[in-house]
Amino acid sequence: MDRPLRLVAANPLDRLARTLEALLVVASQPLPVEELAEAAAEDAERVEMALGLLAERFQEGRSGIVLERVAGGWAFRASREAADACGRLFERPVERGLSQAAMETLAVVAYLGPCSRPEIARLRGVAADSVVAGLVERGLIAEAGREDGGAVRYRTTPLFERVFGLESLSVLPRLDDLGDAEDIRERLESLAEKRPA
Amino acid sequence: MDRPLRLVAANPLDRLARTLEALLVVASQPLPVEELAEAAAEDAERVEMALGLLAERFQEGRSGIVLERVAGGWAFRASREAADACGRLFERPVERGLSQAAMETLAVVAYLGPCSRPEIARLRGVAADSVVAGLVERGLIAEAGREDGGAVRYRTTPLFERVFGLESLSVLPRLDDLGDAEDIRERLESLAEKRPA
Amino acid sequence: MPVPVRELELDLEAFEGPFDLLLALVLRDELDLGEVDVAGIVLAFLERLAEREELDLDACGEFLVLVAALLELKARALLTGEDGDLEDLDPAQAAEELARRLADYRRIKEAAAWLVDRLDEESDRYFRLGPAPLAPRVERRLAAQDPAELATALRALSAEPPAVSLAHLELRFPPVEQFLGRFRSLLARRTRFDFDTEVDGLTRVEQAVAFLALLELRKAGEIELSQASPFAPIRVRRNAETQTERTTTWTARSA
Repeated sequence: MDRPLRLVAANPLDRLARTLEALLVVASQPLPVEELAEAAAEDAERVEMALGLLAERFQEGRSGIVLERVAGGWAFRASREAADACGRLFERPVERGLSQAAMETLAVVAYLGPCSRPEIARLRGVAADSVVAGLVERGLIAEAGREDGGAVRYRTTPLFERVFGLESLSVLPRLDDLGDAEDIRERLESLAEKRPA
Repeated sequence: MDRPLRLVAANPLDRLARTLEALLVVASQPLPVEELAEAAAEDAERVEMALGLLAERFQEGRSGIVLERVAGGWAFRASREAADACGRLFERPVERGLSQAAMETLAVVAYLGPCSRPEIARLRGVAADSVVAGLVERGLIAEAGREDGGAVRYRTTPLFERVFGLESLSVLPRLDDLGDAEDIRERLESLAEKRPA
Repeated sequence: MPVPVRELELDLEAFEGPFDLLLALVLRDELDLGEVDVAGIVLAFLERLAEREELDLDACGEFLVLVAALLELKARALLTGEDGDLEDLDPAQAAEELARRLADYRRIKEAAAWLVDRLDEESDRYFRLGPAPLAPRVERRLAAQDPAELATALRALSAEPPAVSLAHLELRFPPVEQFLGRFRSLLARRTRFDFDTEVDGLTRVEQAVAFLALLELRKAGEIELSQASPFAPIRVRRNAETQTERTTTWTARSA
């Protein structure tokens, strides 16, 4: 009784895969597995399996449509191979001309979580107003309530994760791994110790 | 000399088809053949051929992504087979609350009367563009003429009153201790200047 | 033989000794940064460079990083009002605090640099920003809301915020950016210019900062520098492959 069922099982999964394709092609942002499962009226496990099938079909080199895991969900995008063609037809208003100040501000907000303009200004050592307004305008950060002092706080948006191709904020490299700030400090401190008293 | 060239032609057409897939999955409106041809740096005739290939691949019953020729050109859509799932995806769950930015903006407009975006920004001490756009899109506020300077003013809508269970704006909870609308407005303006941006 | 930057001998009003020791003392808060003439350090370095037959660009790079660190420290040391009680800390704690702030800022810079690289790698990933062309329209429905929330929001908005010091907003880095911009626009018009002529008439500090800008441009590959002989004018030439649209400027990376 078990075997024939298994044999036909391939078919429903294929049907589910088609449903997921349909959902993903009309969605305007990455869809988490749970949302896909709910829309497809299926359980998450089977959705994961079907996504596995699709990820294989829609991959770089094989298809112009690529399925990627990004911003906490799944989304279609254009293959990198077609970037030139896309560049001729579409603008990239979100990330064009992001200044160093904008990048530092994004880094502060992405790493420290919701924070206000005064906090950003303190960390960067310069006023952050116009930079923050620019990032809000581009949709890379958004308001996230107010802090006690009354200042509006900001967080990064799913669009930020999407533009930077991040599965989630948790894949950002740990700050400690990035630089050698500690290293420089230690070097200087050890030098100071060597100094004759 | 002609024949061998034709024999290898299948490959480039496949590549062109992939490029078109990529363009179509990124587009937010139907793309005419000429635009596709220009972006792909190919001639229209070959683009038509490649679209023919794609139309066969992306058709009802075979794929969840369906390529369709509509008035403005070519576009991907979800298969009819997946209509129920798409319906569920787009039927947003009822949202329970509003963001703080939205609530503050609504409060300003409801209590202080029609306001322009610059005014709202000044009173809240933070740029108002995206919040106002969001509230307009959701039908909670609407345009209500222009102020002297030419900026569009916004007022709350009947939907706003329905959502907040108000028969009219006159039954808003009273804020007598804060004075009348004019007092509140002055107070907010002077505070916004003092508040850390 | 390279100029050993860290052993650069300084003879300033507030300090006499090698550059590295100066940094160490500053970190240990045994030397008041407010007293240190950073421009003097830059000038000492310039003189040291001038003694050499040719421009030692590696030394310039290292010097730039160290002096940038020092400028950051100095800038941050002026922030005491913001976090209040640095004066209440003992010297070791104060040094610790300054070092921590510098480290924080460096980490942010590193994180920003990582984001820049990432964006570069991902620039060939195109995706749709808006709704799909033939997608159904989304209807967002909102549950019934309590009108009291509106009153609460407006009341909160009209509450006096606690006093917050704005001291930090006063802080500005030295106008390296300003010279970067000035030199760039100069090079947009001319392929080469004479540094000494360009900074003639400026104060010593301005000249020092202008020189930092020059090093930064050189580091970014935008210009080439040459000097016929020690003390001869520094000639600046636009690099042939200069990218015209550089958005990342004045990034003090670690040596």
